[in-house]
Amino acid sequence: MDQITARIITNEKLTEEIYQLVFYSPELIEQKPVPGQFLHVRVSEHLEPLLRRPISIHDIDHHLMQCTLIYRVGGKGTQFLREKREGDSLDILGPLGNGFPMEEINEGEQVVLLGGGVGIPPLYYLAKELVKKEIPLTILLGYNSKEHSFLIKKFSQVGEVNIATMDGTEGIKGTVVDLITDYLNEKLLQTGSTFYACGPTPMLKAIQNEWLDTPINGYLSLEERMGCGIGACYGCVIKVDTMIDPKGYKKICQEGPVFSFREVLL
Amino acid sequence: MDQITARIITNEKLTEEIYQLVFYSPELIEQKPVPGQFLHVRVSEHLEPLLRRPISIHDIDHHLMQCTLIYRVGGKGTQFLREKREGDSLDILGPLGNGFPMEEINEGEQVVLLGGGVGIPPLYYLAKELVKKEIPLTILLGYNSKEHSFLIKKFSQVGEVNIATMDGTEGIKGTVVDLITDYLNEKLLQTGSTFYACGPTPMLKAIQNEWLDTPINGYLSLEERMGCGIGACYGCVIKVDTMIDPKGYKKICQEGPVFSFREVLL
Amino acid sequence: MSGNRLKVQLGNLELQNPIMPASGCFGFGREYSQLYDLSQLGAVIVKATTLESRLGNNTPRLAETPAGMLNSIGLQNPGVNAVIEEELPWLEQFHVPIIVNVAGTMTEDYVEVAERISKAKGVSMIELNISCPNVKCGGITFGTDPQTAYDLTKAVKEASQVPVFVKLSPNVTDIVAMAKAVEEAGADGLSMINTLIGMRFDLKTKKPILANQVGGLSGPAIKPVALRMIYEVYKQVSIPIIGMGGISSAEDVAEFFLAGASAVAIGTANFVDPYVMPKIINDLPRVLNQMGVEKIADLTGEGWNLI
Amino acid sequence: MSGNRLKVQLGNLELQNPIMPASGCFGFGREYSQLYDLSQLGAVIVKATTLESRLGNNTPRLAETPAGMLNSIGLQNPGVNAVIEEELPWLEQFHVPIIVNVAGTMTEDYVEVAERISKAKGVSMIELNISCPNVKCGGITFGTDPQTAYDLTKAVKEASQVPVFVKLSPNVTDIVAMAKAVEEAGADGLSMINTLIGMRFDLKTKKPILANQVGGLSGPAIKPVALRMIYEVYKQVSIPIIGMGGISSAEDVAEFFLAGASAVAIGTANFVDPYVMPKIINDLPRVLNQMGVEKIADLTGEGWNLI
Ligand SMILES: Cc1cc2nc3c(=O)[nH]c(=O)nc-3n(C[C@H](O)[C@H](O)[C@H](O)COP(=O)(O)OP(=O)(O)OC[C@H]3O[C@@H](n4cnc5c(N)ncnc54)[C@H](O)[C@@H]3O)c2cc1C
Ligand SMILES: Cc1cc2nc3c(=O)[nH]c(=O)nc-3n(C[C@H](O)[C@H](O)[C@H](O)COP(=O)(O)OP(=O)(O)OC[C@H]3O[C@@H](n4cnc5c(N)ncnc54)[C@H](O)[C@@H]3O)c2cc1C
Ligand SMILES: Cc1cc2nc3c(=O)[nH]c(=O)nc-3n(C[C@H](O)[C@H](O)[C@H](O)COP(=O)(O)O)c2cc1C
Ligand SMILES: Cc1cc2nc3c(=O)[nH]c(=O)nc-3n(C[C@H](O)[C@H](O)[C@H](O)COP(=O)(O)O)c2cc1C
Ligand code: FES
Ligand code: FES
Repeated sequence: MDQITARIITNEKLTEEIYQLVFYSPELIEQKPVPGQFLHVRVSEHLEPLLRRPISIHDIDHHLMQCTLIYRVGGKGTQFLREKREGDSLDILGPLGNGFPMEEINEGEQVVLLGGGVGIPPLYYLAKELVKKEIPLTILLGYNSKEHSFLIKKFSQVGEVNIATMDGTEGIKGTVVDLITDYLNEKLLQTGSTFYACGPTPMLKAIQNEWLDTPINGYLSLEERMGCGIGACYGCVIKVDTMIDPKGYKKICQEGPVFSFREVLL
Repeated sequence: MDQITARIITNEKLTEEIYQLVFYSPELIEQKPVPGQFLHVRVSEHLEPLLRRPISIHDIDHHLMQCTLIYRVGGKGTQFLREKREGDSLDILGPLGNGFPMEEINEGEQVVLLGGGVGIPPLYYLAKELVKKEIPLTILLGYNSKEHSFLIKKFSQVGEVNIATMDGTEGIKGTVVDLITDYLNEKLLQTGSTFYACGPTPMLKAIQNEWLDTPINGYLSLEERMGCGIGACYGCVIKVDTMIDPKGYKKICQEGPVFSFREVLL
Repeated sequence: MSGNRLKVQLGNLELQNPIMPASGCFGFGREYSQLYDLSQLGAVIVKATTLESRLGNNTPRLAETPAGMLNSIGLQNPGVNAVIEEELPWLEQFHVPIIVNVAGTMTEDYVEVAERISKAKGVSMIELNISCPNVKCGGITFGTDPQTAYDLTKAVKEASQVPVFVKLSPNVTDIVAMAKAVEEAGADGLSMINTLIGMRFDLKTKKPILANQVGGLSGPAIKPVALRMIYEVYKQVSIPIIGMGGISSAEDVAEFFLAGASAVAIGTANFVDPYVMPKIINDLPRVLNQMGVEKIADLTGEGWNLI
Repeated sequence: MSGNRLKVQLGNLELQNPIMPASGCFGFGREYSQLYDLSQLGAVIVKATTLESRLGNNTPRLAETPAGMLNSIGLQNPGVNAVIEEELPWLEQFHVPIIVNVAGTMTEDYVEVAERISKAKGVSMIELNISCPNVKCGGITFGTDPQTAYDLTKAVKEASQVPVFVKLSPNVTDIVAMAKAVEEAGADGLSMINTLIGMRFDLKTKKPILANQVGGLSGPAIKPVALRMIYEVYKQVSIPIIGMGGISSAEDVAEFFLAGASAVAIGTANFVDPYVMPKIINDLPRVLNQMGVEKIADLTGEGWNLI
């Protein structure tokens, strides 16, 4: 973890709301960021907006020493980020948090990725790493509509993709959770199988409910408003089962953002 | 007076501290800004720095519909202004205030211009207008040092220039006030002769003291911290002789920034 | 088209929209009228008016702060008679409600100004300024002690022929106690908030920037404090609140309504963007649409709807 | 080289420089120690410590505001025993003075924490937190009533073996009365200011952003309020003041000294720039040079030198 000044290569629109930013930073790559980690990005050099914005690592090109972020332009901070141009410098703090645990996944085992909205981008770097291990991937992605969808092609190159949209304009009508079939459940019940989910809290909660009473193994990547991003301010805590951690809470920025899906009280 | 979005043509360094910004704005030129008026410039689109910055009109090119500002980079706002680039838009409110009265000056009469530091730029547009009337100009300019000096050449083309610097590296050692000679006083005592002064308040005060007990006629352009810039907030008042205005004060932005040198209590 | 959606009530007074300038930031309207037609506004709150004319404090009177500014104008104004004779008749031409901010040093002069001004043609309401941080005596203690505020409000209410809104100071431990005191004294509504007291230093001179040393902090910086105070007070009183403090966008206006405001005033933002008020009036329907709200008046206090 | 120029005294405690983290913004130092060597700092003020461990408030606990932020952490901490056993021994390795922020609900638990913590190895000072706006009972009334503050300070002073600085809340009508009360009770110094109480609303949900509804406003937005309070208090007390509230540059530090601070704490700015404290320490000599000042300690209260 360090504060790094990176150089922006591109910053371009993917959909009306979604932007993709690529920057060059040997300093970041040196620190071997892993899938699921995030960066705390300073969007302005001035006092407004004041706070950094947490954005997940979408992809790393170790060879070109580039990192890609994909972000949704919503509030003031991401509007500032959108204004950055090629050649501008980008002040990042990272890599932060712990990534998706992958050590225990062995060749031939099943992995299911579930992503909703801007929870989708970080799953791509994860997918690439799993593909390196020759793990077959089932990838469930949820969007508001076809118009809002992004990254589908890229994911199709690394696994079997199923889509849900709220309005049914692409794939099935519904959410990612509606893509969970009996067939998929069976897959996941095989020893060593694991799911990784990232998306809005209601989605993660639905997934937790779906599988809590099964022996299925999986991880959730959580979001919370952040101050320091490194564990010092206690702004981003999540309640955890006291059987797992007697403290009763964990800091998402430092001890997360990825947690075992059984551990957190959403 | 209106709020105008102008397009920046150039924004370049004249000395270590002094910058020159040229912008294109038919809307401004249409309003026929006169020498001594100023613009209230928004230096950032964001909330920081919040307030506009008052900057005098240095020159107008009616043909090209361009206006030139010359400003000293000191605090936060002017630092923002320095960052503006060709093609950027500039949000200006103006032209504001009343200019230097020139109606009463007739051909053959004497005019003396006295400028100190960033009080010098607005005198140039005035000088050009006076030259059009074929008025001979004596121009006294004060700088900190040769290194800090600017516009000397430009002024030399419109009148007889005398320089003072605090460290004596150019012209005489001292301030503009030290350039006032008996010969100059005599000139000014001729009927119809007038001086115009712009610079730091101590300089204006010294000039006031120098000539208050003489029949000399002249004007001072004042500075004060401004809020609205148009007369609504009462932030920028100056005390005036109640014999001249029974209210006892005037608003610099609206009733100034140029005042008869006898009227204001500095 | 959108006229109806923006209508609000301040007691019996109906405003075509909830946007008005904050006292002291708009003079008596003459300057901004050179830029746009003031009849677009919901109302106009004019500068503080005192019995005699006042010169105010020495300059510098203004300083910039992060996302805010300090002022120490010190109630400079031409006095109640000049306001009645010269300013109000001019302002009447726009046919918008006129609210006069009334200030003073002792109960007697407050009462006298209120009496005279409330009889003046075109005045719809008095905004009783018990909270100006920039005058040495009078004003400030009225604004920080509930009993004194009660007494003054009562006296002014008796003298006034128009509704009296009391403008509260945020520089107090218990804003709810102040609000309740003036409500009990008969206040028809509240204006919240006046400026926080602050200061800045000049590193070159090593002295305070303001000649008056301290001044009133306004602008976006104080918005969260204003929202909190309005929110707390809204639940405890039953009179309407004009909200203010850092508003510079239609979204900000919506936040103030959620907190409990029935109308809003805009001060500092006028200096940043002189067209900010007409812009916000035009932009409000968009924000209402995004929020799925038909009428802005329906938003008042909705932030308390916590379930 | 510049070491000597930055030395300051807080009573008997000498600091190599006046820069320290503000309580609650730096945990117990572990996280920022991964970025730089904490021994560069003038001192370290750690997170509020209570008798029992606390879970704090629900999330969201943070919101952004213009040039500021709101927090409603709610004194989450592992409790005094864990702090003494696990955190302080670790922090000692940096050989900088450790100041422990002590919080509680009743006098008894404040006293107990103060007693235990002041005996712990390496603790140089207690910062008595009578002002946290984010806990429902206790804390806040201590911070707004002079008599209660007096009693608490006296009790804690008697129990403590190290100097006690009292951290004042800005959410009061009369900050000088609070300062004088705790000075009279024996406080060795003051920390000023804690956060202003504020709030924000989410236009989508129409509810307050913070789960706790209101929170503490910090960051550059509050700087002018902090400066004003320190300035007013400095003239009326004879104990040293640790200044804080929005500091993010060496120039800001100089302003706080001019107002009357003898040292400063930096909170929110750490989140913006994690290296802000070492950067300011390195930058201070430049600012002193520009101001023509040899030692930073000579600046304390110079803003009062009005002639
Ligand atoms: C670990 C982590 C990884 C993330 N990865 C991504 C990603 O890869 N792509 C992406 O588009 N978004 C991601 N987010 C969400 C992203 O941080 C927010 O959308 C963003 O901060 C909103 O900023 P804004 O300026 O648009 O909104 P504003 O409303 O201006 O934000 C105001 C404040 O609230 C915070 N905030 C607002 N919404 C959120 C949110 N949903 N989560 C956390 N903080 C929020 C902001 O950080 C800021 O402090 C991630 C969040 C976390 C915690
Ligand atoms: C009518 C008028 C005309 C001016 N013309 C020029 C010009 O042509 N060229 C030029 O370089 N300067 C001019 N000035 C001065 C210029 O406005 C200030 O230097 C500038 O505002 C400082 O801003 P800053 O961001 O550098 O300083 P900051 O310290 O960041 O400013 C903080 C606040 O103080 C105000 N302020 C600070 N110094 C001054 C000052 N000397 N006068 C007025 N306000 C001040 C700023 O406007 C701002 O509101 C003029 C001032 C006035 C009133
Ligand atoms: C320059 C200036 C002058 C002010 N004068 C007055 C005044 O005369 N009477 C009053 O009640 N409030 C006065 N105020 C306070 C404003 O009316 C308003 O309450 C405050 O500025 C907060 O709103 P804002 O942040 O939108 O400016 C003044 C504020 C400013 C900035
Ligand atoms: C996230 C956060 C947590 C805080 N926790 C505490 C605390 O536990 N005890 C305390 O006395 N002050 C606490 N504060 C207040 C700070 O110590 C400081 O007084 C205030 O934030 C002003 O300084 P700043 O503007 O530099 O942040 C906290 C502030 C923040 C932002
Ligand atoms: S953001 Fe500060 S602890 Fe997580
Ligand atoms: S700046 Fe507002 S009256 Fe002059």
